[in-house]
Amino acid sequence: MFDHGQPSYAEVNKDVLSVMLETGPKYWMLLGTTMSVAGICFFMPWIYQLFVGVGAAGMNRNAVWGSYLSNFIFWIGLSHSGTLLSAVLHITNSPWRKAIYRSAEAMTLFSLMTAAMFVMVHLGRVWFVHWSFPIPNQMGLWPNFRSPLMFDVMAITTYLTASSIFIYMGSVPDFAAVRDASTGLRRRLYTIFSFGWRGTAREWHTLGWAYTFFAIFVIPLAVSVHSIVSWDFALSIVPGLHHTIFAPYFVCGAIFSGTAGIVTVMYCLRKFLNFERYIGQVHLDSLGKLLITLSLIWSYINILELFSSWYGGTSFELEALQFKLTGFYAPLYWEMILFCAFVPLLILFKKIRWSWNKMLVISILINVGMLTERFIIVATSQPRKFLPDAFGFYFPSWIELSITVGAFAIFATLFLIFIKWVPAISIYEVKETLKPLRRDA
Amino acid sequence: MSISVLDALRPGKKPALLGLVLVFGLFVGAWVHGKYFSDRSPIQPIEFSHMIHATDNEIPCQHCHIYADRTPVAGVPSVSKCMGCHNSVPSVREHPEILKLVAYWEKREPIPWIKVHDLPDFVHFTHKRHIRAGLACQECHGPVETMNRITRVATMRMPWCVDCHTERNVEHGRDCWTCHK
Amino acid sequence: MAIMGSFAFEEDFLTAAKKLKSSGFDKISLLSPLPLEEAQEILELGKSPVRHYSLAGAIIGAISGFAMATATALVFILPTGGRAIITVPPFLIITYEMTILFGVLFTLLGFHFVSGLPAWRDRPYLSSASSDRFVVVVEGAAADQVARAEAIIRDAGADEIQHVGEGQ
Amino acid sequence: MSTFVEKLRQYRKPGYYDKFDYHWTMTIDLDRCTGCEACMVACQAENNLPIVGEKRFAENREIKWIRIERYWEGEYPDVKMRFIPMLCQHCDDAPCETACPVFATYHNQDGLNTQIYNRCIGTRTCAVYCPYEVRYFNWFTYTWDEPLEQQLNPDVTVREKGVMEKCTFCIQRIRIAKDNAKDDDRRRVRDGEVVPACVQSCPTEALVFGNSNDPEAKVSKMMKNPRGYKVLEELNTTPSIVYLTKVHS
Amino acid sequence: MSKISRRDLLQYIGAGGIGVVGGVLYGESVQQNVELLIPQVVPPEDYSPGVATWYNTVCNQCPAGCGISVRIREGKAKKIEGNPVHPVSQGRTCARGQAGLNALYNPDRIRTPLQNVGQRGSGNFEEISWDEALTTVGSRIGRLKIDNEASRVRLLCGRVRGHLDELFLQFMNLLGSDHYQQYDFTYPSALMAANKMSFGTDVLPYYDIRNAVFLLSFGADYLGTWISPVHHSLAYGHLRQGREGRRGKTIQIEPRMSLSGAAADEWIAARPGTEGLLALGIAHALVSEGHYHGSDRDEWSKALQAYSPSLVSAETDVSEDKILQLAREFGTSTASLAIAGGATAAGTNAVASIVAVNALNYLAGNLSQPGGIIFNPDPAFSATAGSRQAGFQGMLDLIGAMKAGDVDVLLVHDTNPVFALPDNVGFRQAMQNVPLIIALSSFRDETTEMADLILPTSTYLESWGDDVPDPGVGFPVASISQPVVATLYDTLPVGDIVLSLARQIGGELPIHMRWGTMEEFIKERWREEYDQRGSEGEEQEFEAFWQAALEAGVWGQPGAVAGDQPVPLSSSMIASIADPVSKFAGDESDYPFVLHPYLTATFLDGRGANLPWLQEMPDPMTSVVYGSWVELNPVTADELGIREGDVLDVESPAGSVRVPALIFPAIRPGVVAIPVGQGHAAYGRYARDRGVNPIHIVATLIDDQSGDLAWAATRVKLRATGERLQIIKTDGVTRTLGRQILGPENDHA
Repeated sequence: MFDHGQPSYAEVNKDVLSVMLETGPKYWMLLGTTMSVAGICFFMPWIYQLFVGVGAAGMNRNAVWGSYLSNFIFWIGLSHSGTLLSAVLHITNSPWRKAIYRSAEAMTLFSLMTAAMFVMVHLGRVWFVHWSFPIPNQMGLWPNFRSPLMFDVMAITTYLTASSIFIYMGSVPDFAAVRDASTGLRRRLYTIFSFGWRGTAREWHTLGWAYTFFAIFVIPLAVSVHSIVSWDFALSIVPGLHHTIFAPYFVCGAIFSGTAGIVTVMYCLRKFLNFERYIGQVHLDSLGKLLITLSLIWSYINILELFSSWYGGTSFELEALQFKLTGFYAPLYWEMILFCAFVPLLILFKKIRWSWNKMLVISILINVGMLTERFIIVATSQPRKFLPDAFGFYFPSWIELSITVGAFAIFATLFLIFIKWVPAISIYEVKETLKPLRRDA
Repeated sequence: MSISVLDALRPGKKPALLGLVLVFGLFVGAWVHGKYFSDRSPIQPIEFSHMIHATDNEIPCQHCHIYADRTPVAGVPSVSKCMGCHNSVPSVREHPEILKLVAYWEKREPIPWIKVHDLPDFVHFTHKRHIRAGLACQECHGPVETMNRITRVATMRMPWCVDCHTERNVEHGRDCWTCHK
Repeated sequence: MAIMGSFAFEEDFLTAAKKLKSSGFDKISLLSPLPLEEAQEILELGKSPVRHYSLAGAIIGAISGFAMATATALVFILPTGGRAIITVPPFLIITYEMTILFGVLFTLLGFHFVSGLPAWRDRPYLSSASSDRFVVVVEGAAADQVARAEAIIRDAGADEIQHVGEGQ
Repeated sequence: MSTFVEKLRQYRKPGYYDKFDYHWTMTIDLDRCTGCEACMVACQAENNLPIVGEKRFAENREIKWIRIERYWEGEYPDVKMRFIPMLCQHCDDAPCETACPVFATYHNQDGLNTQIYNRCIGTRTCAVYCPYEVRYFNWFTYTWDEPLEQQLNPDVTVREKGVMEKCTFCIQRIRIAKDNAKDDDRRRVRDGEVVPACVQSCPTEALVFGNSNDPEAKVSKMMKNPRGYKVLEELNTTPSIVYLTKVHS
Repeated sequence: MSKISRRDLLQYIGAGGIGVVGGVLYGESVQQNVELLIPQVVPPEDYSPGVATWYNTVCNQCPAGCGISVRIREGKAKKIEGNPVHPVSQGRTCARGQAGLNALYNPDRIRTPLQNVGQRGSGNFEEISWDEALTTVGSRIGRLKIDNEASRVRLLCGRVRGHLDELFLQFMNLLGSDHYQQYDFTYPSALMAANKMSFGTDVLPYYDIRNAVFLLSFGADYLGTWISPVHHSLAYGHLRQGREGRRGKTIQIEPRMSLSGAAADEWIAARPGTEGLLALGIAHALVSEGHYHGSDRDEWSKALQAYSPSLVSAETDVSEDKILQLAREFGTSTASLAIAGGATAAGTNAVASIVAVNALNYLAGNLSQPGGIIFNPDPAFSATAGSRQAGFQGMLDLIGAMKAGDVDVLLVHDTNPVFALPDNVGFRQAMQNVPLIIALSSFRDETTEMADLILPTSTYLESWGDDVPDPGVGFPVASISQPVVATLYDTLPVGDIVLSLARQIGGELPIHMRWGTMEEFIKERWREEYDQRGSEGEEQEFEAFWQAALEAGVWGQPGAVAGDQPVPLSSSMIASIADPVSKFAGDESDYPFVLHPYLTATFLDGRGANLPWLQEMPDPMTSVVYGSWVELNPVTADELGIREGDVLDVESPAGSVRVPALIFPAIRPGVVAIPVGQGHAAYGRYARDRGVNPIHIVATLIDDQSGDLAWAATRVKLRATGERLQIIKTDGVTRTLGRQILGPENDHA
């Protein structure tokens, strides 16, 4: 399990906490960069858009949905491995989860937040967004719970709440560890964060049970969230979107991109926070295998989608299909097929599966592919619906592109902040994986 | 060293309390403003008193607001209308407010009354319907005849409209397109 | 009067715990840097009552979910898409989400109630307990029993023993 | 099983709107329509549609509540041009309505597909769900070159940026007609008493508007015409607009 | 914890205070700004706020003379609709008519009198007062009058009818100048000339499309631009679906499909310039196939023998069978009508062609028949307005005179020859020799820009006037136009300008033209008309009549039988038959394409280009907005390797324009079409520097019989410039892709 020999309990604390307690100038520079990128690429264009109107983006009469939504789906998707994976593995308690789940869940949380940002950016009058929440109001007006968007509102808020609780409860004992390793203000803060945790058998016991139940709740939730996101599209009658397969397609795609995302994050943790000791081959190996499985399922669903819409043979479906495969965005489509269906097959080779660098490249390619997939879904179907005379075309404006880039900066910023506030690896669960040291050892 | 949450929280107590006081203050301030400084009862260019006209002289509303039962807008009386009466009321001719009126009339200028009952552009409201439905002016405008300076008594906001429509169960009174345009 | 004994080794800690338990000390808490099945067995903690909270939450969530969707649809009746005012299929989705939301929230509640956290008052504790030390705390021991407890702990191989006045 | 199917069915209520006084309906006779586009300008004048300018047209962001769609048939020399006016179909089972999270669009008792501008938060879902693509989004806040704004119809509000808008069957005219009907104690407005701007202007009288709940109305008679059909009927949106096909002789 | 120290207390109070202030400020910030409630000083009697009132008047967007009613709210014009009682529009309007509001509220209207400073045509004007302006003009013209040089004063108008025309005429006569002319590009000179020859009438007849069963249109876009589109559209609707179970059929013969072509059951692209020949071919067939039974059958067959279908077919590129079929349907239909216009009436053979078409009508025996040609009585007044149409020849003469320096003062009103004449006739250059040019205009179009002095006219929605629709509707009709809104700016109705000029000039003018305003003048004239028409009565009666007329906006005598029907002499008709084949400028080898400039329903001859609503109205056939294009047949385009948006040099012997190509399925190969209307060099922000004007490159061929410009008789060549330009159109894909959008195929006749 450990590539570089087993550490002692104290060492575990030291290794993990050092990341939090010792901050070099490199970190500040990095944080500064990501923050300024987020500001310049995301928030400034957005503010501009707030003033002039959504027209700042490339959307038009026939293509009223654009890259903002595809980004939204992408980030929701990315959020999908963390909590889900962590929950599944917790219930099936597979040991290799323990080192990686904390940062995986953090990923969930932050990509969810980024996704939520995109909803805001997408809205025409974001200053009235509260109307879409079931808040009692004088007018006696409530949101329309028949609307797929309301499913979204409910699902995403629930998901955000659940996964933040999940990650928080998981780290309470580690907060205690931070508390004990620090002094002054930080100690006081972490005393509060850790609820005065002592680690008594009773506390462990209760936490264990609660945690398991969180896991049990989170799994169906995660599945429902992305199904619902898919329904935003599938419940419209737009040719090319109105497919029953969409929900599983999105869910699988989500986990797929999420898992790839985890690989990327693992790589970074390992490289920059020197967690080589805790994140090892075994994780890479398992994640790799998972990726292959998912990519195969993903390809299968893709084929199904093509086949069914071709077999339907209506002018609507066929035209949509034709445009997708041969139209302006065809190169993007085939790029997606390449990155998400074929590249992952390389993981079959142990040589590749066991090499961090190669896996990093592949994982990034997969996510590029998935981002494209989401873009294609938005850009190819919805501008070309039923009336040919009203066919249109969509190409994102520079504002959209810059906001897309900025989103990654936001994610990075959040993550950088996270590693300074929460132990990036679950200390106590790593300890669980260690052989307890004995007097005779 | 203590691991008590309470100990940890204690130093934060005062700032928190200060914060609470501040927030409370905000609400008080907003309320005070709404009560005393809002535009419910602005100073008008001429100190016109509905009290004198409607109560003391028992002039019915629609004698001046002639359009109320005929058109969507009640209409504010024209300057000529005011003069029409005041020419023949010598008693108050020298009253400073009346002199203002005369001044406007001689300049052939309209009186820039300040709007007290104002509805946003996207609302369709017609006085005619409400008057023909048998509503008294006072039901929305309050006891105008007792006001020396006109004051808005109702919020004139959507909940206010909807409530009234609901309790009088106006036909399709809760259909958005009854009032929104 | 409480006694704290800290152990470097899990096994010693457990033996100490067993002995104390068997010799009638029932107010003992076993502090460990990681969850220990054995410790929990010693204290005979069975199934945690947290699960009842979860269930209750889920049920309440389900009911309130459907209720909310229905009620809000009825307070201001606005038909859409030729569908009925109370359209069950979409409302079921709302129900589903609310079930989970409340389930999670109640579980959280349950955790706090059952574990007694957050702990407002200070309690006997060794900061090394969160790193690599296993600590046994015997509380509420009568003055005459203290020595016995201390003996048991020392015999088990505690390398450090403290007496702490309670409730400070 | 069958009972379960029954249960699912009853959530859709065909003819739900027949129990009310009005079901505003339009018929469009494609055999009369010459594609002259008088209706488009009439609508622009009546409903304060913005003058968006060349740039916006190039970006395909024009706002025309009613537009004429063109379809070529055949090739030279036997080439034919077919026009079809396309406006909000005020579907009884409108896909757009269910899509809106805030009830900015819903179906009112007159069988109208409403759009409440200042409730709209601009998710634009309705536009995606609408198969007729007759919903138009305000990408910007548009202004009028002075003194063109003096022409703006006071009965219709001017929409701000970020809201969806679409044909309302000239609700302001319907409102006035109902108002007059009330004044002389008529339960319903007379047939032909209210016509939307497009119908009013149509030089070939291709457009007919009326209350299809009134069997005597001209529109009800037109709907019975054997040439009648509904665009994209197969989508089961049950539009309120009946087209009469062009006759090929 | 127990007691609070003074310091703490102060802090708490401070926090609370800040909160309160903040709250108040917040309330201040969210409260909506104060609106004022402005009463009227003295309310007008018919004023009731929030309620619309309708006023009837006459549309001036094209010469059809539709009656319109304008919706007024709080003194502002909100909407234009057709006047329901007006026999021409019958409650309907076209897009142009609706856009009249854009003319009224146009941001680029001239708001005060303007004086040219600096070089002519530079567009530098400075504002001057009316007195100043009028005295300048008055004194100048007055001096000429005194020196008996008044004939050096010339007045050029657009299509002016009704008593305004009379006013102009009187003004010029009293001045002693007979140079009062009108120029309107859309004036159907050829049609008038041809009808004169065929029927001996000076008045346009009423083409009863409404009751026709078989309509054969030679190039006349009767639904878009020809003579009276709204009225024809109404008629068309009736022709199609107005009669139970009897659907009329229409055939359109033109090289490029127009709106009417799209509406037609059959669109026949005969070789350009041979439409008249085709008509004769059909006539020949009518006679030879025995569909014509008149006594003069033999004379006809003699006259037509040269035009046997076989020969004609070769010339016109229309199959012989088609010709025979057309003849059969035309001859056998109960009410068949043939009309000619558009390009057919714009070749060097225009009159001959129309005569041929008239012959068809004669042979079908539909003259003075329902569904045929119904002859109008002489209009109620201004019968001779048409005769003042200069036509192209007249304009050439005017240009000559200007070049020769015979013109001292040129008054231009409501016409734009600089735009609507070919470049190489040099109207613009000729204007440089005119010492004083005075424009009476509401907008600064190209011609107005050349003026030294601009007298701003009120729009037709702010002016008094009257009008006689031409053509009439078969019975005497006259419409009154009245101001529906108060004048927006410091402008005057053109009639009032003339009257005040008369006063300025003095002499006997003010004595004869004694009316203070146009209103007085109109009312007096109407009184005279009223008295003439027999009903001698005291004042009261007329006042009542006048009020009624004002409210209705129109007066007419539906009962009155159309005046004495001129029975066309077949001999004269036969005599007038001439070989109708158009000549083209430029020979085929270096100019392979025929240029087909066409009027659009949107801008007509360009007068609509300054109205934003029209600029934003997609062209009915191509959905293009803002700008010009040149239409090519797909085959031609492929041969030349031209794609949509390629910018082409369209070069004629007379000049060239640069315009992007548009692939248009319904245009004859070998023909390229450019819409007229865009390509303004001035005329306000919406029109300026947009697209091209094909009239400018039209070669100056003339149809001798009418003296009118043969604007469809120019050949061009195309050269790709390599540039590309996005053609802005609202259409996506214009094929149904097999989707059932246009309804199930069926044929309920």
